[in-house]
Amino acid sequence: MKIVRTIARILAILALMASGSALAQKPIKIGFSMALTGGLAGAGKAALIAMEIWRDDTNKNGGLLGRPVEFVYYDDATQPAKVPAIYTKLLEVDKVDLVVSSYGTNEIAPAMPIVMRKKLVFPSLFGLAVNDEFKYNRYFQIMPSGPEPKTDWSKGFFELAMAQNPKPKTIAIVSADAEFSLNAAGGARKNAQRLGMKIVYDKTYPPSTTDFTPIVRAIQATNPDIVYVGSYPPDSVGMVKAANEVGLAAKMFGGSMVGLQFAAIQKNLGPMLNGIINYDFWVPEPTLDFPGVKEFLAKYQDAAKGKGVDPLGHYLPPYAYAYLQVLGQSVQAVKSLDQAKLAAHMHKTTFDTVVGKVKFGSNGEWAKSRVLFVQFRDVQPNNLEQFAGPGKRIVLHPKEWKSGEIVYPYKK
Amino acid sequence: MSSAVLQVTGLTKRFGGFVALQGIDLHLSSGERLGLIGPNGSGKTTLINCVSGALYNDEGTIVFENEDITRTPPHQRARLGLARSFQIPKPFHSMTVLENLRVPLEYAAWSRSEHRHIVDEAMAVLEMIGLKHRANVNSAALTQVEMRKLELARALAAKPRLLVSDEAMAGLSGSEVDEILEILLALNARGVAVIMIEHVMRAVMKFSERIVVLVAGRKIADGDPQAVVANEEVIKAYLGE
Amino acid sequence: MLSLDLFANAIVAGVLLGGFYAAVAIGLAIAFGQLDIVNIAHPAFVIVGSYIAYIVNTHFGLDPVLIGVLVAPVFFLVGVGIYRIYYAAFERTGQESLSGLAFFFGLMFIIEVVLILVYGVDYRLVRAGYIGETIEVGFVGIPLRMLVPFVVAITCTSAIYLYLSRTFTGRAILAVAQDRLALQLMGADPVRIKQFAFGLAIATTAIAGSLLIIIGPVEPSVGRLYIGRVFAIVVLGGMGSISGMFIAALILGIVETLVATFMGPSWAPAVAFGLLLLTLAVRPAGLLGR
Amino acid sequence: MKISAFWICIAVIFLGGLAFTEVATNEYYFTALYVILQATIMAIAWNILGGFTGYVNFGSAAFFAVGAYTAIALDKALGLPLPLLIVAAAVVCGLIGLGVGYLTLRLKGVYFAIATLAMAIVLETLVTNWTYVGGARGAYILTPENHLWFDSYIQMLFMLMLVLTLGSVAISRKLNSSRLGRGLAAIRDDEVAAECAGVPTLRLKLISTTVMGAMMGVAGAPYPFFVTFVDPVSAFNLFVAVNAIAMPMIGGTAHWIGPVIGALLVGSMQEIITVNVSSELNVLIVGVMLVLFISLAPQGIVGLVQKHVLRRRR
Repeated sequence: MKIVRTIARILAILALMASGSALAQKPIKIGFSMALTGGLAGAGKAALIAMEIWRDDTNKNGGLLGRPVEFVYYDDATQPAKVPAIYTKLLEVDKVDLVVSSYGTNEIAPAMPIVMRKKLVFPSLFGLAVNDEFKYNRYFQIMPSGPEPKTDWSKGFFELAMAQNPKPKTIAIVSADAEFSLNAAGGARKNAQRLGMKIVYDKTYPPSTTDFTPIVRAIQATNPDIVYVGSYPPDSVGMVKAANEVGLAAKMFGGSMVGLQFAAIQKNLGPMLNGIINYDFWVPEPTLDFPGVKEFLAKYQDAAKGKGVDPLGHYLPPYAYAYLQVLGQSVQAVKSLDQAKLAAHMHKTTFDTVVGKVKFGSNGEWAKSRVLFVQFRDVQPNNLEQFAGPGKRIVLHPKEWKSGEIVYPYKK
Repeated sequence: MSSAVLQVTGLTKRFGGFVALQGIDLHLSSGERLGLIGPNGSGKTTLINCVSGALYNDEGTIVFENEDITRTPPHQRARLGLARSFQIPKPFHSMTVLENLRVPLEYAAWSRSEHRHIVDEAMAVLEMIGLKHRANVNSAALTQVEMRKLELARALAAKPRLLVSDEAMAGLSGSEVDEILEILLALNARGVAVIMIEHVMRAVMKFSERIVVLVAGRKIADGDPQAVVANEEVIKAYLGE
Repeated sequence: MLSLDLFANAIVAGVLLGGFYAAVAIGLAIAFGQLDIVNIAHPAFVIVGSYIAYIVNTHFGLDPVLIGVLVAPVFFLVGVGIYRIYYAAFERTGQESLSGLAFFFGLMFIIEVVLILVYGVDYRLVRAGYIGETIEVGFVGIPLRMLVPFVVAITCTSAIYLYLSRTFTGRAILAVAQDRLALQLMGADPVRIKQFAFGLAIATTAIAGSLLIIIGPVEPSVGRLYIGRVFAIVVLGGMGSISGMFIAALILGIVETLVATFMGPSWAPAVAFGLLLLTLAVRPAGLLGR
Repeated sequence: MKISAFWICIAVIFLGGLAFTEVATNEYYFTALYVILQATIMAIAWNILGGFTGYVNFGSAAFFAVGAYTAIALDKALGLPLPLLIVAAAVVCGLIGLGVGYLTLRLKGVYFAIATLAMAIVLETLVTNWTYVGGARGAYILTPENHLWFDSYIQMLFMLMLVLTLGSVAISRKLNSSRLGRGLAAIRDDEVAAECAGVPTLRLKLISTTVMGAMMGVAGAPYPFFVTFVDPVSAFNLFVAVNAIAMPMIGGTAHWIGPVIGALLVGSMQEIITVNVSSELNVLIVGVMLVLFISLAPQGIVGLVQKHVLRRRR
């Protein structure tokens, strides 16, 4: 009996494998590595939540090409060295159909050669100018830094500055000794030079810095009109506190401070934030109320509870959702997983996503920069909820999305 | 003064402002047995540290078998044939007793002798010292007296022309002291000169052909054991005034 | 560029920073300097202190420094427990140097990962009334965020200094480092003394941790940044010496701030550790070596 | 006879590796093995100083990173082929090792360990401020198209790493089981006594630190070609240093095979856990294993086996 049953089972499996319908039910596997531990885990975990929301949404609507979507992902522990192994495993062992990137430049770049060798489309999540080096025509960056990422990044900040009367003449640039902040500062330097500003202070500091007051004082001593900061979360906090304590007298203060987008840090810094003009990608201002984003954030905020990630999820999660939307919409449109067709489609199409309309340029960056510069306004102490609604982070730039006027100089 | 093994002239050693040794002269003939005594802190250990090279003296010269070794590093002195044992035994505790002897045989004695049968040579030394039955025991497992013996055995394995034995008997029982004494005498019988530093006066008197007394970094007596012990200055230094 | 007020401010900021460094380093000065226990996990305990300050502060709004003081006895017991393991596994068998080092190295990673598993890697902060306030004395500004840790650190250091030099147990701790035999003659059990002293060393990390989180945000791996610094301070200060440690901490703080102000902050760590390498190479006994 | 058995083993492993590149098409295995082999070389290198000679080096990551950055700089400046880059990295890191060796003149025990920690931070600051190799921004290395007769670049890297590992094992064994090895062990047990037994301690320590440094440089040199993006934070990763210490400690530090066993065991375990469970647990397990082994089995796996074999014989 046993043998008969076994044979029957094998036959059944074979039959299933042969039949087209069964093949159609085979899930589409999307593979990626993500920083779930280590330095970038906060962001990585939030991204993963957003991505899972997309997967569930998609599967609820019948999946892609009639097949359910499944994730295969591994933790890269924010260690670039782990990334190559993960992507080869995804492609060779797990045989995933599509890949997307981990979060952050340092985790994206190590995957590039492997993805390039297999000629896969590579939607990427928040890498700055990765493709400047690789020049890969199937790389698509969801971060809206623009066609020339390094300089486009801070262009808005400088356009804002130049619109003031009298025009600011001097600038201090300070940044953390790390990849993103240095690139951001480098772009700012170019922009400042192009506009003929005098750079009166231009230094970097190590990520291990404990006390920022000496740095802010040294900046203050050069008496700049503008202070442009490129920093990571812990130093952004230190910088804002130090600026407050020293009483930084610049007319504009901010730039590329990572961390000021996160609710927990916003809550802690409270009114110290007021007047700071910093980059952001999405804020709950009426001008940015794209279709679907509210619903998405509601789901995210629900899922994020108790997971130790950003409770509001304005900054990264919509984009983590959107880069999969781009991929999913492309698969549906070309009706296949043919990487060449997908790439061609992604190059020519304008996508409708929760972060608005997305159009990629030839190098895979957004065709037009949409780095927002927002100014903190009217922030109250120790209150997280205030950031959930509009009015606290006013969009000043770009003009299309503007939701209010600049306060200048930044400390009234 | 013809066949001097060791000739120390005007040796001075300071630690900061403290003068530990002041103009010490010391002569040792080939095959001689010398006792070096003195109260605690008189500079005995500093002197042999200078002789063996663990410390460098500030003034004076040290000549070993007609070679000036004043600035020679300790391992070179060991290779020339100057061996020492330590007051607190310092066995190579991760090695067996046998392996402990291989180190000096393979380094200190390497350039001066045939070295085809290291193990045989080591066993011969252990035989002489009475540790043969413990050859394959880890040296950390030895008893106190065995450690002292190993300390001597290791010095012996360096095939020295001069052995400096630093308080090899401290804290040992009477019969154990005799054992060590026998070993040293047997060694001396093979033509090795010995400087013995010791507080056990019975052993020093029995062993030494000549005694040198250090007090507060100075040599106050040098000569025949009986005469030295009778020396008033020595008695005063030892018994106080 | 080298204006007087900038210089004065840099010195003041350096002194404040140095005071905080002293609070972090004092426990190590006891453990490493006095007891020869190479507790490389010391900064990890400081981070645990920070997290406790964060948790209690968020839930009950207590002042972080107060939390640190309240939690210190618990840390003391933890320290006693760790010393017992350390003693049983390494010290008794006389292989403490290399294995003990690796033991604490492993312990450091365990602490860090457990914190990550429980609390994630987000930066944590505390709230206190004085954070963000500044006192102006002439042209010198003193942020309370730095001043409070400085004052606590001074209090802590002087208390321990007095304790070590004035009390019987304190002197026994000092003696343990130098002469075990004398200690036994005094009628004290060296193991118990060391156990107590190590508990004390760990207890200080509770307070140091609360100070750390007052100064800036903390996440589990921040502690690693302090390993080099605290060891530099203890070695520079001459191991056992508490006053030497304090001076070394001030020097490190001032050098870091001066370099950050006048040369560019990116060279600050190299200068600090260059200083340490130089000390080790030229005068291993430190400033006030024993 | 024993010698030939060892070399036959080496040859078999080498041929096995070659055969594997012919048979296996799954590139994941090569990537995973590369990581494990890299850790093995680091562990072997650390153990030459830490295990044989008794000086704890906390700055392993610095040697590794300097090796990687030497490769990056020379690749950028002269476009040298990889084997020459490896040689160059070995020379540079060997020289740094030599310098560290002179530190041992004055610094013993814990002081030495702290000095290596400080050295790592100084070197990291230097590299962070060295803009030619990208500074803190990091550097990209594009994988060359040419991969000899292998099917892919990673296969070539894997074979390269295998050869380097086997070489390291041979060197380590030579250092451990010869007259030289006994001299090193004597230094580890008691440096003063070793010197008095005629062991030229300084020279042996310099050999030890230089070989260690060169070997770590060798492990680091191909790394940029493996990850294609290197920045100081990832190159000077403390985890590299932890593994370099933990693996020999778990395997057993006294014998040359110890770090190899430790690295293969812990390395494969890490790879499996990373893929199947999570990286946090991975670090946690390394930490727990390190603490457990040190407290309960200080001689490592090799020690446990030796004890077991000895008991059986009796």
